[in-house]
Amino acid sequence: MIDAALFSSALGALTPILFAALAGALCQRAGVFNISLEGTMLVGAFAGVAGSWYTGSVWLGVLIAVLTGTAYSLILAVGHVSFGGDAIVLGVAINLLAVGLTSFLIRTVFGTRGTFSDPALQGLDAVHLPLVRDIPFVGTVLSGHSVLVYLSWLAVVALAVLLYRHPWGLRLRGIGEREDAAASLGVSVTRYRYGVILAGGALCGLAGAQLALGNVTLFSENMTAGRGWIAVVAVMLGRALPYGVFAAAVLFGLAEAFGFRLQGVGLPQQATDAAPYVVTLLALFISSARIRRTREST
Amino acid sequence: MKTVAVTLLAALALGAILLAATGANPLEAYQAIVTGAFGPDGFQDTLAYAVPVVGMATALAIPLRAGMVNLGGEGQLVLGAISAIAVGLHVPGPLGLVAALVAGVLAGALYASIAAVCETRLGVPLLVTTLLLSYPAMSFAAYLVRFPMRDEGSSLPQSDQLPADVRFTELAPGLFLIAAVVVVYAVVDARTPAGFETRVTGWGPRFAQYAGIDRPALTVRLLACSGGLAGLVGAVVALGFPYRFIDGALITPQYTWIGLLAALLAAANPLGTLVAAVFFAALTSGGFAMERETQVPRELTAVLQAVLIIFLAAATGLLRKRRNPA
Amino acid sequence: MTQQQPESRAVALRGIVKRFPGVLANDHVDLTVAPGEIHALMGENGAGKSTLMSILYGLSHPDEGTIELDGRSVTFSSAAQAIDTGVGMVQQGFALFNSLTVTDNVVFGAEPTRFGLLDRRRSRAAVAELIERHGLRLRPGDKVGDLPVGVRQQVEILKLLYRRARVLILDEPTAVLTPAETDRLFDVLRGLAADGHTILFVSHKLHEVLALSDNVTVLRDGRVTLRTATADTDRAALAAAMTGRDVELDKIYPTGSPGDIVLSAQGLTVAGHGKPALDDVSLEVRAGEVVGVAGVAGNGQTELVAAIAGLRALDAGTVTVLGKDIGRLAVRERRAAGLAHIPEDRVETGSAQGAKLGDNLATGFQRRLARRGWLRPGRIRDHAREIVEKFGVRAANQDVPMRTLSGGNQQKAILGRELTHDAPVLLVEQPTRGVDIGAVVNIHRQLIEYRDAGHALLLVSAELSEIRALADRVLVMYEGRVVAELTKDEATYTALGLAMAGGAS
Amino acid sequence: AANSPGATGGDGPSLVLVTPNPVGVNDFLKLAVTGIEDAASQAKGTQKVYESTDPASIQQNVAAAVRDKPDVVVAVGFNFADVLAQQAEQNPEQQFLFVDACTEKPYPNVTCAVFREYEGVYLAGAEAGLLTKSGKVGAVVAVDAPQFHRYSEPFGLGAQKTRPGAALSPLFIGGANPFNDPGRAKELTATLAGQGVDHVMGAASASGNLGVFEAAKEHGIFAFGVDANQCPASPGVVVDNVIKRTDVVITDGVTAILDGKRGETRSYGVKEEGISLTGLQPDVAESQCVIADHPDVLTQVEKLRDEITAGTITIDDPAAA
Ligand SMILES: Nc1ncnc2c1ncn2[C@@H]1O[C@H](COP(=O)(O)OP(=O)(O)OP(=O)(O)O)[C@@H](O)[C@H]1O
Ligand SMILES: Nc1ncnc2c1ncn2[C@@H]1O[C@H](COP(=O)(O)OP(=O)(O)OP(=O)(O)O)[C@@H](O)[C@H]1O
Ligand SMILES: [Mg+2]
Ligand SMILES: [Mg+2]
Repeated sequence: MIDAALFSSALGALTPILFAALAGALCQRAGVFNISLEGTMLVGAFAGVAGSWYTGSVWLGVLIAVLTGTAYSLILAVGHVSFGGDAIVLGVAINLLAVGLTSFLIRTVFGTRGTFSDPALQGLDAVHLPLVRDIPFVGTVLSGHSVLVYLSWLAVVALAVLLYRHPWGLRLRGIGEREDAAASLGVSVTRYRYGVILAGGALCGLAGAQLALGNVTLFSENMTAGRGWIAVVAVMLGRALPYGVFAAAVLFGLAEAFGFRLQGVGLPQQATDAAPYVVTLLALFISSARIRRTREST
Repeated sequence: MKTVAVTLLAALALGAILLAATGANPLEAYQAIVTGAFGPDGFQDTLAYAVPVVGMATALAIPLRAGMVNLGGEGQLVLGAISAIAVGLHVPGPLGLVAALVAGVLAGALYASIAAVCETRLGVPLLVTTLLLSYPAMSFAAYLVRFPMRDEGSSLPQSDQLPADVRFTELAPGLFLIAAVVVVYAVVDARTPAGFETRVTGWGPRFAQYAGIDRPALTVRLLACSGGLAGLVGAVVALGFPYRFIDGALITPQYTWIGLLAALLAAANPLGTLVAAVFFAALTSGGFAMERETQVPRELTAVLQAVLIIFLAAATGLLRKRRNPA
Repeated sequence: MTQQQPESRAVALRGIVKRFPGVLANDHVDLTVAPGEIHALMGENGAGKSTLMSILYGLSHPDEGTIELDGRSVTFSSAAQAIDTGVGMVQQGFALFNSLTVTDNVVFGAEPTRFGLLDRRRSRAAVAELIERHGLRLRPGDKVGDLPVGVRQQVEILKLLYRRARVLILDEPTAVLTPAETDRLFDVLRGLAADGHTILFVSHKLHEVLALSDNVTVLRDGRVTLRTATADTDRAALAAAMTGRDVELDKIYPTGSPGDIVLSAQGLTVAGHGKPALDDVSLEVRAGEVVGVAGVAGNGQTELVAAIAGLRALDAGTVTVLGKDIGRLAVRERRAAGLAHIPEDRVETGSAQGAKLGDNLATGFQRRLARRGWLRPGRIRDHAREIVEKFGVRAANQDVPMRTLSGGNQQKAILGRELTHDAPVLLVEQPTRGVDIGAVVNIHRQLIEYRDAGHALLLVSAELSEIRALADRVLVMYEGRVVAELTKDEATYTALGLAMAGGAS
Repeated sequence: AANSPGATGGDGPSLVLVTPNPVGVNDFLKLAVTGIEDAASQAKGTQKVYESTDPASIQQNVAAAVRDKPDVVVAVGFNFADVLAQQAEQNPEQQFLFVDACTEKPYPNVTCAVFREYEGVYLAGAEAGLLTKSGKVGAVVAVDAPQFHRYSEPFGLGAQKTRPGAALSPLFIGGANPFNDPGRAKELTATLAGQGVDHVMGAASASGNLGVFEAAKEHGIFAFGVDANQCPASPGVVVDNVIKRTDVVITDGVTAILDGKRGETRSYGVKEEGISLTGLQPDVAESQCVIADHPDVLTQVEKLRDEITAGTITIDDPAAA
């Protein structure tokens, strides 16, 4: 029931969620509640597939996914930061727009409906880590993922360094807490918020690229299937802390992969569907109880 | 008002360009939306959408007025519906109708209260608990209608049909119920101390605490009202045609999210929420009509709607910025 | 930097006009300040001082007029540009990040880096050095949110010092400092001025202005009413220029005639970081009596009031009002039992900045204003109008958001609202912080009238003159304990100062 | 709505097709659109397609279709049972063709066309039974619901028929978007592969099945497709497909209604060739299906098909259980 394959498949499957959750965490720290992750990821997935298909290079596909995700997130940046529109409203609308837009484009760009896939479409290859691959268990778990999987782990560390070691991180945490105070010290709230939203767009582009070129090699209407929302939940569970978000995404991915296996022993699919959320809730209760206790003891 | 009009025009212009680019006639398409939403045939459809959308918008506006976001409307809605059906199938006669509605309200209210208690007792933010609790509720209802409560005659994940006397055969009763709730909300909000205290909490948590408002109690009360209303909406929809619970029927039309959009755009103001919700309902039924009447592909309707909402959000943001310069 | 021609001007504002809806906040204001000069800006609440300073700091833009720095004309479109040009400002009220440390707050926006990353050691050293040099009561690693309000103000000043601004704007920086701390700050400022820094100092306090500044400009209703060398003026002249009339300064009210005990607190203890914030504090306040609480900011005064008001849980002790034990009750029940409260933080605790003035004034009265359970907008308006008129709150109308009122007028509104409760016990914290002298006189008179009507007042103030003017009896707090109790006659500046330093027997 | 202006002579009969979901990815609905187009052009009439997204829009689209008063309203999918019953009763003049399900009560103006897809799945299972090495077969199905057990249980039965003792492991996709989640479909298939399953029935919808095929390819196992020929999507991996000739059924049904044969229930299975396997089609050689390389297997499966046609083998409908 629990073996290396379980962890390995969970790690691959949770990568899009992790990228998106990092995007959400980054925005959260700067005081932007970003729920447009789902839609931006979908647009990124489409751009990745289109890019890979037309250039014939999966790397250019990934690059195009990143650029498109960044460009798409401009809607939130302009609407929320410049115009002051409500981030939740914009986020929901951006998600709706992504579904409509990609379904529409799949017709006009690929001349097909619903799903585009082709054996000639270049996807991301698995990378076999030298040395690591030969370690029993660990090798199976850690080796053999796409480059983007490893990149997502690097992104976790990079985010932690940015937030806690880089001046930008200090500033955007400050902006998230009190934008007027940051502004009075000459830190441009607008510029930093644009920055995090656009960087979040790039991360969502990577999420989409991994989903459509790494996990599978195709684009399908609405293929994100709620992963962006799970990312939003992971941001909450991880309290927008880089390692917290990583842990939340891993917890979620494992709960889901484990749920699939539980189906095999006769649990109804509806129960295994709910499992990751219930596990997340329990984790939240436990962690907030612990935080309370440590707070009370000081 | 001028800003809103200008941005609406901009959105329509952008939509027209999109429509024209795909070879459709923008004027015809827009006309189809308007007649589809408000024409003699379409108005009925608009009302049918408006009942759940207005209901959910109001449900989510209630806690939003105090600055609390309930992201779990879907779970509360679905639980309300399935409870109403469960009761309606077993309690006959007009009593069954009332019992079903009450069951819907209670189920939604209790479920939402759990999230409230999680915040007040355990300190887990409402935003998180409401959203997370929503999924198990939906899975639970899906399980019920696939197995224990399944309609034996059908292969669909749906419950049995309600007996003939436990049904809303017309739109009117549901419409009146929801309209009554909206009126009650508006009156309570503007004219009662409880409504005032809710608004005070929305202005600032510290100020509310200082002024002696019992936030934990208020949280539970508001969430119970919010969930109860969401449950009522579920019950009303389930009691209407086709008089049964169909898995996904309350989720795919996005009543909850569209309702949340309306409530947020209107800053939970009762009248504003109503107007925004009706507008979105009209846009939905008009969109379907446009698809039927013209050559416009359905994806484009979705694009058009989303663009409109984005512009609207930006416009209201600008409006609010102007009104309260920081 | 110190060699300027005598006629050179570090700062020259010319013909500044700033309009807000319904208000002409600055009306053709001219202001010139020489390098190395300490220039005081005075005026009543709403006279336009903060507006003028935020224009100089680039936070807002004048409708007319020009700004010159060192003889060169400049236009700032943001504070960032102002900072780059060497203009720094401590704003009225706080602009701090509570979850960050003192160090992070200070270096924010101008962080020392090493290989592109934050150089924490250097930040900390720089901040520690500044703290040391200016003798502030701060530790670089403390979280600002854990600091008492008075100490937080020091962080604001530190931010400015760290930025090495050549032109320093301080908008009421001493409002929360004790006399000793104020003196220390003045030493710092004089030192900076001697270095050639230009200092613009906004204050309502006549003695501070007279003690510190080289020149004074007085604003009234957005216009300059007096521009003079400090040496050529006196308290009465300044007060007259500010208010447009003669005011009676420094009135010390005679003691009242205390009746029965109304508020009694016994053995109050509240945990803090390390040592308790409140340590076994007991006090009694009688009807018709003002009990003053003096102390250096951060010695438990804030916690004392919060614990009585119910905003902070008690770890031990009892609180009774009119014989009723309220120590474990919710805020609402305490208020119902007879408490009213004017908090020191008027921005977030005492008011809702985004809400209408009228609604702010109605808060707390919503149940009393209701008739048979129904609230009527008309009654809310009448209630608000009464307070606005009685307490002279200046606002365009009662539908404007609270935040558009000047600080002093916000304070008047809050005071009016809480006095209108007519509660037997009034907790008052810093009632005249940031309030102009005309208003101070009024507020003091109103508090004394309230006392003489038989109410019990517990007054916390960082302003010793205020304590001396109002309090019938003074308690001095030090490190969470009451270390001295003085009668009105005993409470001289010397005696208070000694006790506040923990030196009382 | 995706309505090409139909065939020429606009004076022929008018047809409206109402779908329960966007046609988009759904091969089954795409075939339905082909069917209505064929039917219109055969009868020299016109056609329109109304796509719905949810129960509320289903109801409104059927009502709108009835308001148009076409000669036949065609509805595809179980979701229409309640609406068609209601509309048929209120509009006795309107003719309906109900594909893939039937109203509970019969109506003289509702003609039903239902499928026995489990017969095809059984045959696919038989192929799997003949080809499996491990003796373990699996199914990846969109949702855990009786209707969809038609794609899992008969697959196991078919496999056991040709390979006694074969075991079936069904897994269900679920989640927020069960009919369109190739990522999850792929993970589930990989999970099955990890358990030693070497033949997987993919009933994860058209796009979901692409995930099934990718996993199968990566793990060197085989898969079966549904609704249309999915072999070209992943040659060498897809063994065969259970095809559901919605197009044929719709042209058939429309013709029957126009000819006056109304109100009956027509059932399409292997015998009627409404359900079949790609491998049993004449053009199997060009299908790119793995089964084309196993003529021996096809011979045995053809025998089984003949037995089903003759009625000597009957398969129970899992959804009716
Ligand atoms: N240098 C660092 N590198 C990585 N993680 C860090 C670092 N500093 C802090 N953290 C993580 O962040 C947590 C909280 O840090 P911090 O107090 O700065 O966050 P915050 O902005 O106050 O957020 P919150 O209080 O909302 O959790 C720490 O307990 C630690 O897990
Ligand atoms: N953003 C704003 N919108 C509208 N009116 C404003 C705004 N800011 C200030 N005002 C008004 O401009 C006038 C000047 O305000 P300002 O804050 O400059 O006064 P001040 O002299 O600093 O008063 P105080 O001593 O109370 O701080 C006041 O009448 C105030 O109400
Ligand atoms: Mg000011
Ligand atoms: Mg923290």
